[in-house]
Amino acid sequence: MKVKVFFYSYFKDLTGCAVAEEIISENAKIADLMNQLYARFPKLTAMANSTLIAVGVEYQGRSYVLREGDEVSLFPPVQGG
Amino acid sequence: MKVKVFFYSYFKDLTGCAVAEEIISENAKIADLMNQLYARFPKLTAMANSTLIAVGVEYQGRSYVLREGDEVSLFPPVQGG
Amino acid sequence: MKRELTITSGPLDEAALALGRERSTKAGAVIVFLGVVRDEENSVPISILEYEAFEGMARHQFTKIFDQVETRWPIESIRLIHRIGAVGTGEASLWVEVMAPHRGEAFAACQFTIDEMKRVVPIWKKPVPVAS
Amino acid sequence: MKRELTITSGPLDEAALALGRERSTKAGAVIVFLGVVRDEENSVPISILEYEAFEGMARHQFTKIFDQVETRWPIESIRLIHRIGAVGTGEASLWVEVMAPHRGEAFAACQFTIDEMKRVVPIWKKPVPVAS
Repeated sequence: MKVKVFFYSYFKDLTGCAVAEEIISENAKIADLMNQLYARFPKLTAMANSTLIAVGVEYQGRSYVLREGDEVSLFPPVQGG
Repeated sequence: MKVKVFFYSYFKDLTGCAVAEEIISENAKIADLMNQLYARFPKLTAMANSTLIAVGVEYQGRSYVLREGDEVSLFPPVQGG
Repeated sequence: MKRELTITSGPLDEAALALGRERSTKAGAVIVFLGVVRDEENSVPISILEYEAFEGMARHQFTKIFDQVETRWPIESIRLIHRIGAVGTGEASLWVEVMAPHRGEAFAACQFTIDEMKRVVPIWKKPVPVAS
Repeated sequence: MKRELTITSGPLDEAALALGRERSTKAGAVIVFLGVVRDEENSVPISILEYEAFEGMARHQFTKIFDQVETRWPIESIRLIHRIGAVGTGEASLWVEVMAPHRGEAFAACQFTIDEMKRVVPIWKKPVPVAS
């Protein structure tokens, strides 16, 4: 199944794109998606420990089970204000 | 010797005046002055435990030794803001 | 630390105060506090609060508070206005502005200033009940 | 609790915001916080900060923060504006106004809102160095 992955802030520079599509297996977790993304965008790996992950508009952890059509967002620590 | 005593807020209503002069003995303390004032303005007595005392623009305690010309102010708890 | 203290029987023009603020590229945080007269005082409906100050002592005590603020926190500027005389409900009697490099110290200094004012600055208020 | 959230690439008109405040005789305390862009970011001199937001999620996360504020404190009103895009040094990128019956809860709610924003609201800033 397919999910869209959005990148924000300097993650866009690391990946060279603002949005990517990934084909993942049924019942794949965010952790699985992240492994695919690290293979495709190796520069993301350096940020692994400070990557925030959202599905839709809610934060989710790496054990979250993805569903068809999910919109995943990856970004560095937030800095509003 | 002579000191002036100023009253603020509802202390003016209790004494019926904004300022009074008192004749006190040399080396009198504020405590002595207060006793004279309680005799002259008995309604002040009820406020004894919540009376703030200043000499000039500084707070002083009852053991402060008064000097000729001191301006003493008496008032209830402050309520700015 | 810049300081500005005003004790006045005039009104408070918040918009003019905002426009008159000196811009600073060092102050990352600006806090403005307004103390507003509510429509009741100790559960009694009121229409006006009458503020009275022992002004000379009030100025001196505010100055001492500002001295303490300056010692404790790296504050760029503090401006404070306290109205005296009649202040209607819904109107501000107190306006305090603190500018500091970071918000933590700005909040701390602003709260300290107000807390200390309420402890030592000789200002009093007399409620004017609605009925009178 | 009244709420107003604005995420905008336009400027902040503080005086107009003050004039547009709904008067309340229940709110004894009004706090306005401004987050101002300083002339350096991590010790590097800058001329501008570029703010980027994941706007849909930012709105949702702000809403959740406001929900928590409403649960914790008796707040009358909260208005918050965050600018996105280029914000010059000395200009405010953030404006938060909290109105509450008493100052304790107003300060607490204002600080909580900003702290939580800095923890969860997806907004980022990119410094534009002076030289560039």
